[in-house]
Amino acid sequence: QDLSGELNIISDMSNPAPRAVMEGLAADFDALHPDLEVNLTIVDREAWKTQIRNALGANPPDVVNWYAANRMRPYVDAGLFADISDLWAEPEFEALASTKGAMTLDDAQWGVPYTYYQWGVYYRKDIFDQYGLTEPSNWEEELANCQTLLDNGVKCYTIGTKFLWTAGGWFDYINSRTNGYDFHIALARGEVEWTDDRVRQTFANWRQLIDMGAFIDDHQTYSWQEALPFMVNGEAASYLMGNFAVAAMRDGGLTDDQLDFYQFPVINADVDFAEDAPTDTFHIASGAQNMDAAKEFLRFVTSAEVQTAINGGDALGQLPVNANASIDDDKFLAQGFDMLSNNAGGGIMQFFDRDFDAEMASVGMEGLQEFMVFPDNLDDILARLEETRQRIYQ
Amino acid sequence: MFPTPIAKTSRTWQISYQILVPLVMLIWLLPLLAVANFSVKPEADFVNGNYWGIPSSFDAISNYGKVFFESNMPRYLFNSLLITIPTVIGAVALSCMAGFALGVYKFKGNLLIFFIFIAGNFVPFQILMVPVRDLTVSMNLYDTKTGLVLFHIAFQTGFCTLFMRNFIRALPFPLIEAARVEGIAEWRIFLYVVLPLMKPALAALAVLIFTFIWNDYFWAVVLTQGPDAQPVTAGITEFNSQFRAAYHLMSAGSIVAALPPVIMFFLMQKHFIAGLTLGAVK
Amino acid sequence: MSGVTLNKVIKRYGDVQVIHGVDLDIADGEFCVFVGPSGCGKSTLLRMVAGLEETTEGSIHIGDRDVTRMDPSERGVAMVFQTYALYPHMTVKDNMGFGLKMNGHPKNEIESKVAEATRILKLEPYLDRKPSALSGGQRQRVSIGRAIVRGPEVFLFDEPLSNLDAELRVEMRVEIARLHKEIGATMIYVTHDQVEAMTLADKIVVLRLGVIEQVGAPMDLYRDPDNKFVAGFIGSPAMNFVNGTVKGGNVEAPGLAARYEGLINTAFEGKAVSVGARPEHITIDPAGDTHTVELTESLGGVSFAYLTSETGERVIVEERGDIRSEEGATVGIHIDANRIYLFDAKTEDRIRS
Amino acid sequence: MSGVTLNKVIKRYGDVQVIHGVDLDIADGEFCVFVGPSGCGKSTLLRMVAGLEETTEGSIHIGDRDVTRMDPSERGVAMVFQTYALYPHMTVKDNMGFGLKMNGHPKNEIESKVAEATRILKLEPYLDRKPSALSGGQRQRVSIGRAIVRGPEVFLFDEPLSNLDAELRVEMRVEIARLHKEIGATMIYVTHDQVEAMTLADKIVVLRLGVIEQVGAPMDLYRDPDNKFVAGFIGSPAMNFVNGTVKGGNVEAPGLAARYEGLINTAFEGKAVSVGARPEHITIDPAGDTHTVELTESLGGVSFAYLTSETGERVIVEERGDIRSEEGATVGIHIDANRIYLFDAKTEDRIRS
Amino acid sequence: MASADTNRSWYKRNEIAVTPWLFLLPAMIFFAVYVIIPIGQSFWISFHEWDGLGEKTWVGTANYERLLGWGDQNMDRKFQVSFWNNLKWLVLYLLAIPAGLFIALFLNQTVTGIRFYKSMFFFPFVISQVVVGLVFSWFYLPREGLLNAILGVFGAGPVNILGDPTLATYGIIAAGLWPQTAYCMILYLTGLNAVDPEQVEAARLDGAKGHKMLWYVILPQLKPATFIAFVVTIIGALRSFDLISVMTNGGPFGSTRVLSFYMFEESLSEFGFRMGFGAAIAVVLFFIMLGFITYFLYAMYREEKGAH
Ligand SMILES: Nc1ncnc2c1ncn2[C@@H]1O[C@H](COP(=O)(O)OP(=O)(O)OP(=O)(O)O)[C@@H](O)[C@H]1O
Ligand SMILES: Nc1ncnc2c1ncn2[C@@H]1O[C@H](COP(=O)(O)OP(=O)(O)OP(=O)(O)O)[C@@H](O)[C@H]1O
Ligand SMILES: [Mg+2]
Ligand SMILES: [Mg+2]
Repeated sequence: QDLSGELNIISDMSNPAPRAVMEGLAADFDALHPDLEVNLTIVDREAWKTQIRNALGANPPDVVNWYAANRMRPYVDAGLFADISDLWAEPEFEALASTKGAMTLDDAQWGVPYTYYQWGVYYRKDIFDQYGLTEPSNWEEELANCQTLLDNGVKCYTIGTKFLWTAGGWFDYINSRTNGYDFHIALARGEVEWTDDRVRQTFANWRQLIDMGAFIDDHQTYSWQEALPFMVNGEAASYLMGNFAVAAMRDGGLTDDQLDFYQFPVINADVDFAEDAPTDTFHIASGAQNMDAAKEFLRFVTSAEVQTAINGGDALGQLPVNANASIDDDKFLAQGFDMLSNNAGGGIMQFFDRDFDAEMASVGMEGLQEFMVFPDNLDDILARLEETRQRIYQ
Repeated sequence: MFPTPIAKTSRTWQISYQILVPLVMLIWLLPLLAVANFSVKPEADFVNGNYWGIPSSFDAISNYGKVFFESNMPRYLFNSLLITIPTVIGAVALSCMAGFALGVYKFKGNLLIFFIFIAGNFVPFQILMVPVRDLTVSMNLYDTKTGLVLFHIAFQTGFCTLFMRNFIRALPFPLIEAARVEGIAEWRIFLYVVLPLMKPALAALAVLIFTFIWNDYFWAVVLTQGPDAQPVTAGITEFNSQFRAAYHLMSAGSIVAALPPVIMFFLMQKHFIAGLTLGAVK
Repeated sequence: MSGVTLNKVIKRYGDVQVIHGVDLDIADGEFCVFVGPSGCGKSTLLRMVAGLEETTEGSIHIGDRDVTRMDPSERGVAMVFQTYALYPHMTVKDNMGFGLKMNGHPKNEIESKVAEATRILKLEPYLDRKPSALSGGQRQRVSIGRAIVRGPEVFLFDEPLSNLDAELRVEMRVEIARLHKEIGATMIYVTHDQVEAMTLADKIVVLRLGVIEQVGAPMDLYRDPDNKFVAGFIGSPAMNFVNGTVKGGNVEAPGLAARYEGLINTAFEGKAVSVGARPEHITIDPAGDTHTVELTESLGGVSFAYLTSETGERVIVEERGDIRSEEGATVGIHIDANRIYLFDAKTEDRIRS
Repeated sequence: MSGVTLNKVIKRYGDVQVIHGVDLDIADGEFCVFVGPSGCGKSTLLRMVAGLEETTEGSIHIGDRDVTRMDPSERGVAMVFQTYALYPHMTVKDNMGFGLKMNGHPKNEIESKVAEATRILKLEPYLDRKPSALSGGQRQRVSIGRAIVRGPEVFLFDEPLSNLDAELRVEMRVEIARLHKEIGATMIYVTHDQVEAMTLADKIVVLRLGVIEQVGAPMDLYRDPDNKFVAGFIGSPAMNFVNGTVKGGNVEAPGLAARYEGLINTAFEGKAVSVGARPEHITIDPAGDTHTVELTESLGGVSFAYLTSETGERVIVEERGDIRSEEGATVGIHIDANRIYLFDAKTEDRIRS
Repeated sequence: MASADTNRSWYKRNEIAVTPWLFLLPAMIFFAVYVIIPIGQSFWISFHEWDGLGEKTWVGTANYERLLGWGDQNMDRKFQVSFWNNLKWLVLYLLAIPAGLFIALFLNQTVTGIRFYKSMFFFPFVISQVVVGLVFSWFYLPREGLLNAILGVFGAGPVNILGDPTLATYGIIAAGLWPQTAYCMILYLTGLNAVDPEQVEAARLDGAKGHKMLWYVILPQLKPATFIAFVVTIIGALRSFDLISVMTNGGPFGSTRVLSFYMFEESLSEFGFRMGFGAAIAVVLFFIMLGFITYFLYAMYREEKGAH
């Protein structure tokens, strides 16, 4: 196929490793199509979250990065993302079937995933070994481990909640472990009251950790990066995080011998594991100037070879979405892939701020942060969230 | 002069004053000194908790080198310049003319228009945010330096006009009358009589606006995105979104970002202060 | 052909009328001085002639052109301001040539005109200086030079000397007199300085509250004022006024301890009058006993004695020569009857017999 | 007991010495005026008495207290400033009472003192106004009132009237004279106005370049100046000076077209002298032909003729009465020999024969 | 010449009337387009529900009802927090005025190098609020921050200022006071320069010393400087955005929000884009500011009238 003209891409892969990947992708695609000029703009990841609207509004680019699930909705509703169901109908896309659901709204597909990554508890194996701890498999063990650590002056978890979303991860896990995936999603859809006893149970479980002093102090002042040194320095033993944190931890000087990963343990044995595995995506703007090239680019990034290449440990270090792609032999990726494939029977969550409505998410995460600092405020927080829920979901 | 001139006080107080002033200054500038200190520390110092002590090694070159050669900082700086300078020129030019009109002529509505300019200058600018953003987007100027410049010119015009008008008011009016009696056209009066006399005001205002615009953060966030158009104030946090809070680089970046207005201040101190006190409002 | 004529000229600022129908004829080449107390409208009137203030009603002619609605620049006038109004960023030369330059006159014409004005005002050494490097007197001279260069038919001066110190003021006053002699143009000059008015004017216009009180040559106003206001305004120290009554055709002035016969006609019989006498026309009689010397002020060659009469009225007497009265002494005074001025106590008009 | 004595007083600003060892005695209750050209150190000297400037060397006594190193507020002096220096945010009453309030005087005492000062200065109607609502003269009166209220032993005035217009100046001058009589306190008064100095002073101190040129009663300075500077400085218009030489015991003054005999002793034979004559002592002889009338300025009762002699020297003559000389006329002049002042041309000292 | 006189162009005849409008035009156009009209638009938007993308939906005063809690609703909690924080800003920010005065008095001397010191003291004002925010957030760091290091010396602390919802706002205000104090200091220094030395001397003769002199004589003369300092400080306080955004991003759990930040959050932040509601907040903020604008304009008006 002869592509010509320009292809304008705006990407939010602004951290060094992803940035290199994205630049590589653009360059490769450019090389593949001599007549096509690929223009890549990389935008700060946080900034992009607010800027995408403007970018899509006037003089839109052809291809942009975004997120799956509910986070797509405003742009789909406003008609700013192009419907690419035709692309998904192509046979090659069979290999992406597992993520099709996350890309589907109103019975059509609006983008393609290029990577996803598991969440889980990353921990200092050396510290665990030092105190004779093993990966916990249930809540009691988790609590016991934690108590041991605390007794030895090590915090169980590091976390930085300044930008709120990290607390969302904790809620996703404790809630889904306590009440199950379906309940969690129902809550996300606004179908359950926040003042429901089941929700209270989730917070009660969470509170056990808080009351123990499991989390580092002053986490509300740190960004997630700023919370990393606690783990690196051994002041805290583990971090509930997405797999992208591994690179940062390695960067901070932790070796693979010191670092390991376990799945968030069972709380309620009656419910199946559900996992956070956010999917990052590419979309075509409905106002794209070069639709052909844009679609070709989407095919390109989802192809097995490219998926293999960009998700490798030396690149993104995450999981490919194409079933035919191979997974880097990085131990975290392997474990994660295994976990998501075999041990996530409950379902895959996209993450708190993608599953919940935007306003609900922002009010919610603020409440979660407050809860983590002042657990006694729970009633007030829940009342507030419930009030918001009622307003948003009418 | 108040308080009593130091020369007229007791010897001991004179000496303690001489010691006290630099001391107080150091305390006053402590936060800045800390940043300067940060900016020459190696990253390891932060990992090791040596935040405020003496740098374990002097890494200024590598830190600033990273800022200048391995980040978008130069682009941001350049953007800042390209935003600030046209804004200064535009705002000063517009307000000179408006100030001349309001300061020299008596006509119906003079005071009203003047007050609208002042009031506009005082509105909480957040109220403009959404419409201005839409306007900019619809003019296809979103995320361009031009869009930012146009807005800044317009918004600063309120303040600048207040400033210029009051300055022109303070010029001796007989100068203009003398020129009128001599049969000089009004625009020539502006160009050849009033403008040359406004030089100090122009300088003061230019310096002042330069700093204001250079330091603007809010509008940079609202009207631009990314290193294509964003000025350095918005770009500075870029260091933060990497894997860890890079205090040393952010400090170096902050210092680099703060430098132009600081240099401006030191070179043009007199004008700067005149501007502040004359115009009296930010 | 470039006298100035004001015809029922009126000026209003909003509702406030500040000039109340002024009629005035200034002959070609005449030096006319406006005097009057502060706020009486001198400047306003002058600026109306210049065109800097609009004329509300009435008309102004310069020569035989009606200039009432003309722009300042078209009237052929030049104005010298109290504060000089020199362009501070231009040299003396440029200041003087600026008007011509802006109106597109050729360079050599400008040069020659500036040179001429420079010569008249002896400004050669300063041509390349900025105004800030000049003394007050020099500045005022430049501003006059700027007026000269344009070769106007009428020169207007608004208190040009009041920003100068006493010494310079005297000097510049002489200068302006000389200039008028040399150029011969019509000049209108506003001042509130007695001395300037008396020494410079061909014709003095005394204004009060926007109305002309009297117009005339300086010595005519001094010798023959039309009313009490002018009499009191012209002359320094001011004329003494005491109350008098007309009795039996004579004027009795207890404040002067005197009775004047035959000065007034019988129509005034019984009426109250104001009796005026200038300090320089009164002599002290040390032998008398009608007044007390309250205070004497000696300025060297002249001294002033402040006397109080038995009526409590104060009379100032100028004394010359070496004999001066003592404070506290009781004295008498003497005034020639023909040096006496009478005014109607109500209307304040002069009573000429 | 509250005279002021200055003893070898010296003032230096850094390296610049501006007062060069002044000795001065001001008696209790005396009205002493400092005059001199601008920059001669009048204000500095006054401010040293006030304590606003430190005295570099020498000592200052008020009464018999050595106040050289005392605080201004402890010296028992009050000062009236040229710009009034009223506190703009206080009413007239508060302005006057401020000093007492600061020194913790009880309220009713303040009230009564303010009332007294108000009465003396006739300020009743203005007590509750702010200074900005007062005219210049009223402001100055308040500032004098502020001084009175504090009941000082010595009043200091620094050109208190120079910001007022001519008319007010005269009025306030009389006021101050009256005040001095009424209160009887010692007063030191700085001015550069001839008339004020002559009329107010018991004693005039003429300063030049930080040195006292002469001290004396006004008429003594006028009649008997010690040197050319004082002679030229006191008297208005100033004394005329022409060059003269001593030949054969006579003084020849070509500028006056005259020769004076027996005025000078032989020691000066052949030397150059300055011959001085006051305008009021010269009479014009219309029949003469030694001088040309260049200009006459008539002020009503008096006029001044500007004559030039054949030597080119200018002589000003005061004319009174009704006969005045005409511009352009050729005239002669006459001066009584005993009205002639002689000065050494070099040292400028008076030559008394 | 004569013909030129009669054929004077329309412009020439009306020069004085027309010129000011020609000179005003560019500034007026810019100002209208970017300032005046947008204010009106914001009012308009505040009566709608709008996500910034699609159509606006007219909702009448619903946004205000929700915000201010008219009718049966409770007042919006975030609004309450923001409003009280704004008040705190307004009141505490005014501390910059006495602080600035104090420093100005301290520095109002003539010793060698004082010009240098004065400019160093002024320094913080020139620096971007973003940098100031960063610097202070490091200063406040809960463990490594210099503040806690200093407190540690005195055996106090540690405190986590920015993490404590009761303290965070004060911490940010303190950061804001730093440059603002510098600003007030400059205003006062120039004000002190203009103090009439004769009045000071008169007061010295009157026996006023030290704080009495300051209170009765100097301060009243500094009134213009104080007025200006007041105006700029109020405006600065109501515009506080940069610092909050950089230092806490509104947190912890929204306790440092002020109206301007809240409105930005609602309108343009990641989870925002409720333009109508945001506009309503802006309008409320505008009305608060209007009080001060009116005050300032009234003061200016009086001055104008007084001057002519
Ligand atoms: N723009 C104006 N609006 C209203 N009244 C004015 C205006 N200009 C001047 N006046 C009034 O007009 C009157 C005359 O003013 P004008 O300046 O002519 O007085 P003047 O005789 O020149 O006084 P001075 O000797 O103080 O200069 C005054 O009462 C003044 O208050
Ligand atoms: N602070 C100062 N530093 C240096 N020189 C000064 C200072 N104050 C005054 N002088 C100098 O001292 C001399 C006397 O000044 P002073 O003010 O006493 O003069 P003056 O006689 O009052 O003059 P004027 O009539 O102009 O008021 C002047 O030459 C002046 O330049
Ligand atoms: Mg006038
Ligand atoms: Mg002086």
